Amino acid sequence: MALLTVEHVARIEGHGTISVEVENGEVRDITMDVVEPARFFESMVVGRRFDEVPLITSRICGICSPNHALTSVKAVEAALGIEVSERTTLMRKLLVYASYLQNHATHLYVFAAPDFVGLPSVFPLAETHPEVVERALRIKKLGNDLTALVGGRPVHPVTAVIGGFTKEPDPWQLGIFADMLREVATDVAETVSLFSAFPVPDFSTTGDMLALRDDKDYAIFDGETVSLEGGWRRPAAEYREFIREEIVAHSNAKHSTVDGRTFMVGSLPRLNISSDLLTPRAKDCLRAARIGIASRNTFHNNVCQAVELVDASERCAGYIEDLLDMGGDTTPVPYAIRAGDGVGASEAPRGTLYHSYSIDDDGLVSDGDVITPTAQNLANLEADMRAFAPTVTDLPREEFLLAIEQLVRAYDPCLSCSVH
Amino acid sequence: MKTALAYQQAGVNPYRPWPARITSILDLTEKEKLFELRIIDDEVRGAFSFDSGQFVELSIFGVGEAPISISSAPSKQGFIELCVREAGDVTSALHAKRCGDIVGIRGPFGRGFPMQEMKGHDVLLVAGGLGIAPLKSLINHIHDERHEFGKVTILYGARNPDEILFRYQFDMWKHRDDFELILTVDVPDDTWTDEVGRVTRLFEMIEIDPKKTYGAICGPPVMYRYVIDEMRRKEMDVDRIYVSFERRMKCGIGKCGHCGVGHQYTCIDGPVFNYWEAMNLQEAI
Amino acid sequence: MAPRVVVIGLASDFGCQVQMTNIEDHLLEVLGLIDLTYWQLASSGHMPDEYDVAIVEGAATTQEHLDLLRRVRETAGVVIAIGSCAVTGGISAIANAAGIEEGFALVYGERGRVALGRVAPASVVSVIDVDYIVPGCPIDTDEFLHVLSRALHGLRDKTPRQPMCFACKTRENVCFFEKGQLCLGVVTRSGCHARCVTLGRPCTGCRGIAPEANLPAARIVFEDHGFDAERALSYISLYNTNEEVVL
Amino acid sequence: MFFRIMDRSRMPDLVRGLAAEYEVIGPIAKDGKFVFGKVEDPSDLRLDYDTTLLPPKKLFFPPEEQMMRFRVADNEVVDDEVYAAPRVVFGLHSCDINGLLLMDNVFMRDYEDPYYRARRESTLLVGVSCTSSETCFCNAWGTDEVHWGFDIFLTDLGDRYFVSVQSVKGAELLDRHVESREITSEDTEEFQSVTAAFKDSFSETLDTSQLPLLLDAKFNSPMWDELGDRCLSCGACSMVCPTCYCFDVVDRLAPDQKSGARERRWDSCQFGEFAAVAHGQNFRESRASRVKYRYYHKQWGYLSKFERVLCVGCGRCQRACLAGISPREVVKALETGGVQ
Ligand SMILES: Cc1cc2nc3c(=O)[nH]c(=O)nc-3n(C[C@H](O)[C@H](O)[C@H](O)COP(=O)(O)OP(=O)(O)OC[C@H]3O[C@@H](n4cnc5c(N)ncnc54)[C@H](O)[C@@H]3O)c2cc1C
Ligand code: SF4
Ligand code: SF4
Ligand code: SF4
Repeated sequence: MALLTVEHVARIEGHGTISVEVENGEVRDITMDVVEPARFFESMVVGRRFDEVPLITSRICGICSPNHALTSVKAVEAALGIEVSERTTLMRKLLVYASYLQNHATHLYVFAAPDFVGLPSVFPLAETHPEVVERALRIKKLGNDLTALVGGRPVHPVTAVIGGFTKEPDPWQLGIFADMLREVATDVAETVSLFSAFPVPDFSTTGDMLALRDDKDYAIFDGETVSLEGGWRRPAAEYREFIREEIVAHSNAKHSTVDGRTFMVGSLPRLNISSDLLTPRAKDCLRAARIGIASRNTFHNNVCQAVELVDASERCAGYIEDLLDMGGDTTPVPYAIRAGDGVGASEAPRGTLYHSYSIDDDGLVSDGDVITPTAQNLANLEADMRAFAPTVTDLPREEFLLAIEQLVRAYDPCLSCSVH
Repeated sequence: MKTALAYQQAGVNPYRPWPARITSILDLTEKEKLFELRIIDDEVRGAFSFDSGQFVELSIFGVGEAPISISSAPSKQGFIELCVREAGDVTSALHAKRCGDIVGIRGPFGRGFPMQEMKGHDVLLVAGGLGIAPLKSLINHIHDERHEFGKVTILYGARNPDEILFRYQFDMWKHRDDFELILTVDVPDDTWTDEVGRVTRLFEMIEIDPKKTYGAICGPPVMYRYVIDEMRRKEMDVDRIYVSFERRMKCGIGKCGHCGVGHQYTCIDGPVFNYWEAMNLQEAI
Repeated sequence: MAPRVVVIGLASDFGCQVQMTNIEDHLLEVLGLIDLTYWQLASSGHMPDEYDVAIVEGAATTQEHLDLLRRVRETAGVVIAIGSCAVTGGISAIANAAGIEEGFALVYGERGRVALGRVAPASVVSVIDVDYIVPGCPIDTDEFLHVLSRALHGLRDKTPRQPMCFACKTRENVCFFEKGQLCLGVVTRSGCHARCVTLGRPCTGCRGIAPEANLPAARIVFEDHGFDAERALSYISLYNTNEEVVL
Repeated sequence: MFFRIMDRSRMPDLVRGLAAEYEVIGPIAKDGKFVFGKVEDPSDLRLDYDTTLLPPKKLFFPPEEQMMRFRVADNEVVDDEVYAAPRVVFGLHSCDINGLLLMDNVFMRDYEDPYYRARRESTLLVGVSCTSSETCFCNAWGTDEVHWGFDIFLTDLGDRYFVSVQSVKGAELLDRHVESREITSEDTEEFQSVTAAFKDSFSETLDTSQLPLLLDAKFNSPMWDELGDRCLSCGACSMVCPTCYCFDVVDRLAPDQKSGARERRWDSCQFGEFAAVAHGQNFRESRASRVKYRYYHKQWGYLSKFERVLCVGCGRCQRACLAGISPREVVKALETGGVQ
């Protein structure tokens, strides 16, 4: 029996190792070992003041920090019974969706694209295809700059606090960004064309798909959890009832199931569940991409991310217009400290994110729980690897492993998130 | 006080360094090198004149600036010499340069030694370690105009023989009778035939006429008090003793505030101070 | 020859590495100066045996990390620690206060062979000597570029050592203490251009305690404004659990 | 100098008139306090301000500024020009005008500072009278009055302003943009009584007569250690001071490392490395020696050169210092020998 491994899989966030057991040319078992060391965030927040929670949990992930910060803000607000203004909610949506531009552009161009052109990294691509790399940097920079404008900096937002924002961007600056978001339309549309042109294996995922759905808006920041195959819809606050987390021996990240099945979260499930709510241009791009919704092909997650880039650029411009028109205030609302439990959920670039906290009378946290998108995906990812591997066993060893790595990267896993 | 003519013309930016080419580099010790520089612009070079004891701001763009005393004599035209110890960013960057490379200089700045006043008198020069750098200019100046001065005594101490700067020159001078030169080191080696011990010990060996003698001191901060005590013991007048100070500097022209010593600024009021003035400067000695 | 650079991530949220990719405007120029031989986040390939500069993010939380750090120190001419985790232990080190075993039990229960070889989170700076630091959570891209540039030219580390109120003043903010809020600017290492306080949020101390901070004097300031030492220390511990802070 | 009377209601005309020709900068509100900022509309101008967070020095000597751009390869300066837009700073109090005059001594005398000079020369100053506050003690130094250094100075007489005009430009501007009339003896009398009332309004008068001497005599007083123990070494005092001018210089390379800029930024003698030199020597290692130096330099060092104390009694440092250290306290402690 031979053991093939890919240690520290590259171009993903965090440290993970793929192990494949092969016997007589047959794949016996295949696992994704998350060796990323645990940092024990759930224990870190215990005993800390409620308003330190967003500061701490933002550090679960430097890539989707706006989601972690704001999801924990929402959970704490739920626990304390704080209602924020409509304007604050809209600013929060803008902050989160702006970070998608940055996130998806990085994943698509820096992490995923080298696979499709057979390069080890994006750096040589800068020489062979400078226009592609420049396009990537443009989208990414716009996302970063907008995240920074709203949140104060691209990573770990400063201004988004419990109850509102400590500072709002100047209207004229917002206006400039609305224009820039419109100008990026070609770049994002070309991204969809580029990724839908890459051939992907014909493969169907093994599990269910989950995402938030909000009937009024494409679900980024609000909504209820919907199961595509299960056909159910439940308040996100009940996540601990429908998601079962389990410790597995080979991984520092726990594995999750719903209704006894593994499941996928992320762009593909989101589009499968809410494509009717996409912006007009995003809908056009999705149609042109010809991936067929609902698609069950995990590899299409890349294309879906590209479609979300189109949606994000158009929708953020709309959010900005609304902000400029609506008036209102984002100054943190006053609140009193009281005991309570609260859950917050949002759609992070990689899928649904849940945070929940219990707060005592003194405002100290007594219990905390976080389930990240990648933690939800891991069991499904392994199941997919097991299903996919036999279809590529005839490839030479290097190519075989690369094919498996590509599948892993299609999930855009964030392992440091998954362990936290 | 001498300044390059260029600064007296209105509209010249006193922070702007002039490109200067390194025309020769001499390794003195492991940590010290002697650089000879030539200002490239003819007009500026022609206008550049200085007093012994003045300094320039040496500039290496991308690294920064450092004040460095001019070691050559004012009588040497067209070139200046800087004796530089590798001590940090700028000085190390300079040490990495080669002959022909271009650096920048601004200056000369500060008040040097009162040469006019010293002429016609005896001179006692006391240097410790790198303190020889500014005094070297004075020594060379006196050498060039030897007949203008009376008895010249030079006491120079370093930690060990390897740290004695300009030894090639001093070894020759030891045999001259128009200079009394005594070298000493704290820690001798097998080859060392000169004195051993602190520079203050050398005072036992010299005779001076206190009424006729000007003193000049430059060395590490701890040295001044002890040397001055010896000079006072020899009954020299406090206002005939001159000391040269080192302080942190960012501009060299009395603006950045770093070189404050008591109520004065080292860059424009010094670096050479009369000891009587220095006595009245808090924190000076 | 361009210096060979490796980028190593220990336990962290990758935020500082993300900030490194956020140099969009200059990324290609910077890459032209160095030979980036290993950056797991951005490229496939293995960590080479030889390199000149190691940029290390994250805190050491396993025995493997400790061994790696010692190897890095032996190999690299220059080590740059980036981010709070690497410089002070940062948020990662809070787990220490909570107790590593307790944390483990809370998160994983009794089961699993996970997180084997774990050690108490330690900053890179506390494990090996480093030549340069870029504090902050996350690092500031401009500061990172500046430090990298200094490192490439062999200039000495010039991270500011004084607390940051002066920078807050130059941005014309009204002091949080006047508004009744606790701000750690009085003891926190400057160099961030007072970003957070200028954005309306009190300083949380992410850059670590300023070497020149006067902690006993700060205690008086805290107490005079109604925050007892315990409260202040608890706030300071957000990013400084591993540092000994005596007010 | 000549004098005119301008009706209070004419103020917006004057501001708008100035704005037609210049960028107008004046005290505007920020977060419940005031700063010197661009005046977009006469109604932004808050002439009722007490003091601003930063003094007007920021307009002439900014917290960070590029001195020159350079090329590394041949160590050449490629650009050291200063662009200074014509502007008016409107509404300066006498302490701040005096502060600028003290800065002028440093930046506009020997080795003129081209950056400061360019901005100074492109700027007109319009002063306005003020009322005393808890933290001001300009009366201690005589900086509650200003006799030169402005273009126009407005003294508030309630329904009208007593306008002192000093420069030709000031006269022209006044003439062009606003209706004013000759002064009468009544106006002058009222001006005198308003000024006298202002002088009387200060809650105390500091005795500053022996300062330089006391600073030397008490150089080793334990009062400095007490202050040193309290000082946070934060440098806030120096930043907000209209007369602190120390700076640090750094070279910053562009990302390609081929060119760069030499920049200067405000520095403070309260920082530990301010007086450190190579080989580990630091001439002011202790906090006490640094706190002491700030006062020693202001009230003796500068005085020895320019016959003025380097403080205008604006009280900004007292407001900014979380440790509550202030010149007033120091002066009193020097008089009495102890820190409260
Ligand atoms: C008037 C005058 C004349 C001089 N003449 C000479 C001369 O002829 N020859 C000569 O070799 N030198 C001379 N010097 C000294 C010389 O200026 C310094 O050695 C030089 O400025 C060091 O600059 P640098 O950039 O090389 O070092 P820097 O990088 O500035 O550092 C020098 C050392 O000082 C310490 N240091 C500097 N800044 C700090 C800080 N912020 N915090 C902590 N430590 C710090 C560091 O430990 C470092 O080792 C003179 C100085 C003066 C004032
Ligand atoms: S304590 Fe905070 S708000 Fe106050 S001056 Fe210092 S940094 Fe600014
Ligand atoms: S503001 Fe106060 S605490 Fe800060 S440096 Fe100045 S005197 Fe010290
Ligand atoms: S020392 Fe204080 S009171 Fe005096 S001018 Fe400066 S800030 Fe104002």
